[in-house]
Amino acid sequence: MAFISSGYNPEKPMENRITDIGPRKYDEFYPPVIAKNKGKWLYHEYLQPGVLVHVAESGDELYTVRCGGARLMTTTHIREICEIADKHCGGYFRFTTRNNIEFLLDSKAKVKPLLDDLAGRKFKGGSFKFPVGGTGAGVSNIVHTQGWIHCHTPATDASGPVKAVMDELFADFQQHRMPAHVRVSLACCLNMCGAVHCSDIAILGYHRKPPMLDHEYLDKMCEIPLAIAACPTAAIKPAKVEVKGEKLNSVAVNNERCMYCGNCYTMCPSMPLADTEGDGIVIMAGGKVSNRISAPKFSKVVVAFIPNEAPRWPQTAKVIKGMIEAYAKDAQKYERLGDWAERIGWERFFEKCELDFTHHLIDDFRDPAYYTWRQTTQFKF
Amino acid sequence: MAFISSGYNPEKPMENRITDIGPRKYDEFYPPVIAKNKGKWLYHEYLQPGVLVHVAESGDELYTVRCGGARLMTTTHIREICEIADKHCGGYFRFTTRNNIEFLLDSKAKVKPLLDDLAGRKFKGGSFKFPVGGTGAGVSNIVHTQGWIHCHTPATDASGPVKAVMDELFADFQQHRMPAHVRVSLACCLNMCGAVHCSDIAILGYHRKPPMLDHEYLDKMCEIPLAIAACPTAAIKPAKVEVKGEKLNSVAVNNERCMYCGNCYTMCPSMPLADTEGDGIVIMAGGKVSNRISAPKFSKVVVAFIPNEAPRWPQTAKVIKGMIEAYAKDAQKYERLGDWAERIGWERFFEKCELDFTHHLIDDFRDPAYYTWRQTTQFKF
Amino acid sequence: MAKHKTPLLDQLESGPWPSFVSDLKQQAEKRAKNVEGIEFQIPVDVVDDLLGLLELSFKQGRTHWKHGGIVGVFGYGGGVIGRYCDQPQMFPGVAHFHTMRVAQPGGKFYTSEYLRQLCDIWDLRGSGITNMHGSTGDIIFLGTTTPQLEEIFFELTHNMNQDLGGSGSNLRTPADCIGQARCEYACYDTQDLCYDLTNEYQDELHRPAFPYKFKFKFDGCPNCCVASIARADMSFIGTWKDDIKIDQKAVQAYIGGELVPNGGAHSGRDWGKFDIQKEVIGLCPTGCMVMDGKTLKINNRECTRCMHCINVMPRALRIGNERGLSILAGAKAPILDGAQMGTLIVPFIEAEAPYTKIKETVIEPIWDWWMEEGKNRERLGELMKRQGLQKVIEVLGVDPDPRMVQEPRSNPYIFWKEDEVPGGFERDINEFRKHHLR
Amino acid sequence: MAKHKTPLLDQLESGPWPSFVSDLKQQAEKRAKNVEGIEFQIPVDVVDDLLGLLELSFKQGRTHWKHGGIVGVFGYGGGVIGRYCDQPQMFPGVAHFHTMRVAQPGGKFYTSEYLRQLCDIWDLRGSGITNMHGSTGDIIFLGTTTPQLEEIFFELTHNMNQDLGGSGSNLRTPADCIGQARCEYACYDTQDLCYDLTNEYQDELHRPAFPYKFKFKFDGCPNCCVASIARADMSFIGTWKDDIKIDQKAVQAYIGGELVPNGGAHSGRDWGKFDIQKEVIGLCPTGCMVMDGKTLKINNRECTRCMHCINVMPRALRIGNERGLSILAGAKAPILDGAQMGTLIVPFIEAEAPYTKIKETVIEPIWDWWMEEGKNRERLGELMKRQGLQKVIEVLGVDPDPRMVQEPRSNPYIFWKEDEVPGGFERDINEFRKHHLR
Ligand code: SRM
Ligand code: SRM
Ligand code: SRM
Ligand code: SRM
Ligand code: SF4
Ligand code: SF4
Ligand code: SF4
Ligand code: SF4
Ligand code: SF4
Ligand code: SF4
Ligand code: SF4
Ligand code: SF4
Repeated sequence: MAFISSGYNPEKPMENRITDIGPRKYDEFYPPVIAKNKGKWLYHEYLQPGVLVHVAESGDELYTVRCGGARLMTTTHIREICEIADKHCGGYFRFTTRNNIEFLLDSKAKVKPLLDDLAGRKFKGGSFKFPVGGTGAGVSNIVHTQGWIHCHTPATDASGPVKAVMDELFADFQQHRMPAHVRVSLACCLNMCGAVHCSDIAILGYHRKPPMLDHEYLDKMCEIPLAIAACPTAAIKPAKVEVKGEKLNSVAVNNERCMYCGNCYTMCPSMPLADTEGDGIVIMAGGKVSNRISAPKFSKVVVAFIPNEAPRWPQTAKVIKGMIEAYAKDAQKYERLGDWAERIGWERFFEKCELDFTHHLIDDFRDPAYYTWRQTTQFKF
Repeated sequence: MAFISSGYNPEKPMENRITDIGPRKYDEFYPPVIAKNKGKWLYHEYLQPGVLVHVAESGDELYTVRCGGARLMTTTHIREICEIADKHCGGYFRFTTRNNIEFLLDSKAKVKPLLDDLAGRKFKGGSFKFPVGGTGAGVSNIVHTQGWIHCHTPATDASGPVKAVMDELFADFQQHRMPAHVRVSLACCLNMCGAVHCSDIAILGYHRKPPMLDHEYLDKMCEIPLAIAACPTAAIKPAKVEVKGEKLNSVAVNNERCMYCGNCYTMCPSMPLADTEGDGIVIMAGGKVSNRISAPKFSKVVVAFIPNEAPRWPQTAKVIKGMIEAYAKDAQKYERLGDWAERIGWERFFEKCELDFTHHLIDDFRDPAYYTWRQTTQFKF
Repeated sequence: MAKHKTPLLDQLESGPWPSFVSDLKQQAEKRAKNVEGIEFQIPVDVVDDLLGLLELSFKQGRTHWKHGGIVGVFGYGGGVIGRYCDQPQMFPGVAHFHTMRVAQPGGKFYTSEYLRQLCDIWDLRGSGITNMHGSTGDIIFLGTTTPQLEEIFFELTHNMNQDLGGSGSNLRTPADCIGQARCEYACYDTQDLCYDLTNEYQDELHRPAFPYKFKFKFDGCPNCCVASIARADMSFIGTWKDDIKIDQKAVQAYIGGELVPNGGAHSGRDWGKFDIQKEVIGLCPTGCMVMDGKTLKINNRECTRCMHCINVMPRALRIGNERGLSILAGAKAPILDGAQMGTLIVPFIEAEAPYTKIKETVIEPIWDWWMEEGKNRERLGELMKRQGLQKVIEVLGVDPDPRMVQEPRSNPYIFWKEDEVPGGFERDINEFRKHHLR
Repeated sequence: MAKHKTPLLDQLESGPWPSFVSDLKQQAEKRAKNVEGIEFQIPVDVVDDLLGLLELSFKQGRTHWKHGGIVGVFGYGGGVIGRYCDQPQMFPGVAHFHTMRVAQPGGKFYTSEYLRQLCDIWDLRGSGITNMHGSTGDIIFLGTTTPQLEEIFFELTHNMNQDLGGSGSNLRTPADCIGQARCEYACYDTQDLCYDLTNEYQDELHRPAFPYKFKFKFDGCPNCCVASIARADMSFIGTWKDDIKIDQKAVQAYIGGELVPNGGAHSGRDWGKFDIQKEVIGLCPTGCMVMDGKTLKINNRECTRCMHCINVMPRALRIGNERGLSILAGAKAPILDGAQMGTLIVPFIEAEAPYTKIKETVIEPIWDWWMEEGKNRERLGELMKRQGLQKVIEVLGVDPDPRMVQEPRSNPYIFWKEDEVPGGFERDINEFRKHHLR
């Protein structure tokens, strides 16, 4: 493999350098029908799950075909998308904020051929490459983070559980039978790279063991004061330890105060947390982002822990499926999952979703915990 | 004046001593109709504001005539109540949890003579002794605390503002024209001796100046560590001071951190806060206690400060009257003041009550302050 | 002639509302005249001087009372609040002006006979000024001198079978709503439970053994007429488990207008014809009511017993039969950390005398915990905040119940105990490093 | 033949949802075959080794990535996340596996031409694996070696007129909803404002000068399709000031069933006939709508623009004409102190290019304050919590507005500035003692 230069000269990094040009301008990529009608759309409708039409003041119509997919995708896959776009819609497409692919068509006649084409495309293993859906009152794609594919702090994988859960929810990706949008998200650690904290259902990777201390290397590899300062619960103190007869500067962790956030590990690689049995998944529910009817709200912890059951995380998938079915059965039209839980009361939520209420679900983090306690005689037996 | 002994012998305090006998038993004081029908009441109705009838399963009826009054009362006044009770209802009466007097009658025929009798009784100064009212959807008596009559920490008087405000609200003490109960309370300092923090309208005495330091006496009169520990904001530190050439142990107060709670003064008399211009009244609104329809809730600060305008606190009375009128005009039937404010939005509350919204009304006390900020795009212009 | 000029206070004599100034003045006059020839045991001009002192406060906008000294009756740690004036030369009548808290009877029911006896004692030995009642609920004797304290206590206990109430780091005088004595909504006998616990815990009431004050309040139903949920360390609030009883004929009578809604509480204004849909069904917080033709139906399993429908139609709807109470804990005033509302710690418990289960499985375990763990001047609610609701559940020995929370936690900062996590917390870093090189 | 056995991952190939494993495998195969004869600049088996490494993680339930080292392109403080594997001997293809964040175009609109160019660069110089897109919004190039970073950057900038996105204590790559490009609800041009600010603040985006990361997100309306309110330090959310436009004929068409509610979003189930009362008027959070005969009336002054009615009847109701946006600040993920939602700091501001007012009266004053007062790794929301909303108001130089709070404070712990209180804080204790003896 020979090194191919881009033209960059490491000796003179500033030579010819172009910086601060930002992204490409949005309108370079607008299909003509959008360029023409931007800001002048009148209304939209769903032709079927996954297929939208937007009608402009001019009478122009824009057809959108939305396909699900793993956001982790290879150039092979991207090239296939490009090929489809070239074939059906002049090369124009986009991605949604939930990592779905949208093909943008300027006439209704182009919809069916595209749908047929998409339906036929499958991976070797058998899964669909471009399942159409993800619109309206259904379950859209799971937004997620890196997991074991790229990050150093995850307590679970991302792409794996997402695939497993989406297989379980697949029918509802292609249907409009939910009372409202159902938005599922995954973050592989407490850093929560996403709006996981405000999702109808959130899958969260969580450690359950305090960091190990690699005393022998700690002082060499880490800035001890930074590690200490990183801890939100002040669980870390400087400590002198003896390893192999040598006195070393290191730290001590008060396990009782640790809530396994991994903040110390982010600062100091000699404090790893990952553990086969310790790590796993927390399920949260009832959050939302839109301001529709009710204000946005945070998701609540509804299952304190499910072990990492690779490769298919069956308990995680089952719990989520169970919640969604209970919701679909019981909620009112337009009612988001969290609004439903609040209307029926969380005591009923646990009953209807057949979930256990454990002490872990009671807030005990700092003062505001108190606001989550029941301070009325209004409750249901 | 000769000392009259009760029989108590200070030399032998334990001789003959009776202790731990508790209050008199409730049923010693039940009128016969209550003793007979206790636990078997069927329903009640208002004959007119201030007059209730309760009907028992047995068919027996109990008539209650409720009168307002200052809870600060002399034996002269109490003896007059006793005299009325003897005359009209066999000597039976009670006090309500809001310090109203209730005469308990066992037949309807006795109501009118009692009402007539009460109407005629006035103090020399002209005020009613026994105004009938305080029931139903009206304004009941103001529960209050000691004020300048007895306490060492008040920032305002109690009986004075209460008299002034009740004069203003008097018509509604005798009417049922409110959308729901209106409960006004007063506490003369932050200790809030009462359920002032959960009242439809609360009048709260508030200091606005940090304590003065009586350095010369401080160490002699106070336990300095206790005073320091008493401060919720850690504004007090030990300090050495020089007074008249003498070095003394004392304290220093960080005025910026002080929120004038007077906790230090409670511990240490050499740290008085009271100040003619500093002290005054905070008005709070929208709290409730009952679990009816909505859960109980805290009152919110709606006017940050009104000076102590003795003897009639005209601004305080006016602000309260204004809120009550706005509420009466705009709220729905059964809607408590706080529920009204929440339904229309606090931005509208200030508008309708013609009150200024100042920076003082924004919560900045500790972390939970953040939960009071607006975290949705839902607001009204 | 009044001893002091009170031009400011005089302005509080006008206006319709009963004037405490007029009342104080009539008392001052009565003492001065002393028609009955009472041998007042404290200065005859105590009321005059109180008026004078108050006038000064009105003028200056500041109180003239100093901190209480430690005064009281022998063997009790509460019941008396010492009080001294900071201008004793100007107002010698109130130089000493202690209050005594006299434990009020349940429901604040009185006979004229009893109250006159109290007045007799108080006219002789005190100022004759009272609060009927203090905010906690006591009868407050307002203003006497130190030597009179034991005398009054002796007379109260010997002649009136009457004890003092609480103050200090004690159980405070419990208080109740009128409840079953007159109210059709009462789910248990508030007066009896209040009386029983008051007597059971006399020692705790009189002798400070707690970290701080502790209050019991008893509400017969969720209407909370004694405001227990907002101001008692332990609130006992009546409720029921089974179905609201419905008299369908009476429902129709409300609809038809023969019966007035809410007993006539809204009589002062024309709110229009009663509309059961809008006024009852539509306001039910759980939406668990419907009109099915002419029949009102309640899905009782979904009802949260908020009382609204019953309040509006007391002749048609009645509380259920399987009655008891909910216990909430930790309410308090704002100092130090902001006000707290009571938190539901026992959703339902029976309330039958002798109330053993309430005492032994709730009150006493909570007190033991608080006495063990509570810091000086830390209210129960503050301890709960500090140690968490989990701890309360542990103390009560019950299972965690979603009824105790309004919602589950939204932060996922879950603490695990070492024995809950397979393999525990201790691990061999070198073993780990075999799989994860540095 | 695959380089590593992946029996666990293989189980993720079945099932209907697109399998990333299958995709990775096809990529591994393609690289191995290399039909096009590309001179791969990083190991040809990078994808195989990623699969192998991932299989190991699946087996052990633990990640095998170490901390990122400090790698990047010259002069930029962000855009690259360094990553090294902790088993480089076993998986040399991913020993170095850095990601690059490529600034995505507004609305994530693409042409095949552009994206193929990106693929060409990435096949040559990286793993050919991407995230489309990262959670913040970037195009993520997943996995390359250090020497390739500058090469890729050079090609992007020179050949594609394309820059990197943000990481580190910088402005992060701003992101927007599709907005006016396709959406009838958009109240301003999200793509234009996003693009304008991204370019205006390139320096802030590439060179760390902030205490911590900072995110802009742009939602065209309160539906919040880019979730700005939950995850942007500054969220720009479209709104309007005047009246919702009503087409009464279309209202009737919805009522009559000629038009389907919510564009057909609920088509998968029989929800019964559309009931405007129940589905729209009854769900309006402010209760500001009524049917007056055949006319739908909205009391627009009371409307909080929640979008519900418009969402349900897009052909009958349209956003108002006096448009602009609300700015909320401080949203963030839970670490350290619990998640924060954005707080309304500017109820309404115009959104017309060149957006000077937004920049000069909101963004820049807030940044100045945060850069002055923010601690290391303190997000804007945390600073707001620490210094209070009052401080934000001061920084913005606006009047306090009840719209900025959900409710006024319930604790009365009001701090006063010395100059707000007549007479100030300093007083003479001896003067006081003349009136109040010790
Ligand atoms: C394409 C996309 C914007 C983009 O820039 O990519 C988009 C597009 C539309 N959204 Fe959205 N929303 C998109 C993400 C979101 C998100 C963000 C998210 O899910 O992370 C939200 C907030 C969700 C939340 O609250 O948790 C969101 C909340 C809404 C709502 C409010 C729904 C509610 O009941 O609360 C509407 C209104 C509606 O559905 O009638 C809405 C309506 C719409 C409409 C109908 C707007 C229009 O007239 O075109 C678009 C088609 C909806 C559909 O998917 O059925 N869009 N929408 C996003 C598609 C994501 C996907 O692939 O599934
Ligand atoms: C006499 C008293 C109990 C006592 O033991 O002394 C009492 C008695 C009754 N209350 Fe009460 N309440 C009494 C204080 C309270 C309080 C406490 C307070 O005000 O400090 C509350 C809580 C107030 C709050 O939420 O802030 C209270 C909230 C209620 C409610 C719920 C009202 C609501 O709309 O939230 C009802 C139901 C109703 O009014 O229909 C109620 C209903 C009643 C009924 C109708 C019960 C009955 O069937 O007898 C009684 C007559 C009501 C009336 O006054 O019109 N009572 N009631 C108290 C009279 C106080 C007074 O003199 O004004
Ligand atoms: C007399 C009374 C006010 C009244 O005018 O009615 C009263 C008076 C005092 N209260 Fe109180 N409290 C009284 C009921 C209350 C209540 C209401 C209640 O019990 O329902 C509360 C709020 C509920 C609560 O307990 O939280 C109350 C909360 C306080 C506090 C704040 C306690 C806290 O934890 O936040 C203090 C401060 C303290 O304990 O140092 C306090 C302290 C005081 C002191 C002892 C002042 C002090 O710091 O030394 C006052 C003595 C005044 C005096 O000279 O008589 N008082 N106090 C009430 C007792 C009368 C009675 O026994 O019936
Ligand atoms: C790549 C990405 C996840 C993904 O798979 O998409 C990501 C990955 C990382 N995030 Fe993130 N964050 C990513 C979007 C987010 C978001 C979502 C957003 O921007 O909308 C959040 C939540 C919103 C927020 O900013 O609060 C987010 C909140 C965090 C946090 C917590 C910050 C906080 O203030 O609470 C950290 C911790 C840190 O900064 O040390 C963090 C840290 C990290 C680090 C750098 C891990 C670390 O501690 O060093 C991750 C590098 C992983 C890797 O190897 O690639 N990441 N991170 C996302 C960026 C891609 C992109 O540019 O498009
Ligand atoms: S959520 Fe945590 S583990 Fe996952 S990508 Fe973000 S920082 Fe990494
Ligand atoms: S994991 Fe978090 S809580 Fe535990 S020691 Fe590390 S920084 Fe502290
Ligand atoms: S509220 Fe304050 S000033 Fe008033 S009686 Fe209670 S402790 Fe005294
Ligand atoms: S008044 Fe309160 S806040 Fe101020 S110094 Fe005293 S105890 Fe501290
Ligand atoms: S609390 Fe309930 S039971 Fe007690 S008086 Fe009030 S309404 Fe009656
Ligand atoms: S008590 Fe309240 S919750 Fe129960 S049915 Fe009546 S109104 Fe509804
Ligand atoms: S946020 Fe509003 S404007 Fe933007 S895409 Fe969603 S619905 Fe349309
Ligand atoms: S936008 Fe929301 S608040 Fe406004 S009228 Fe429509 S439903 Fe009501």
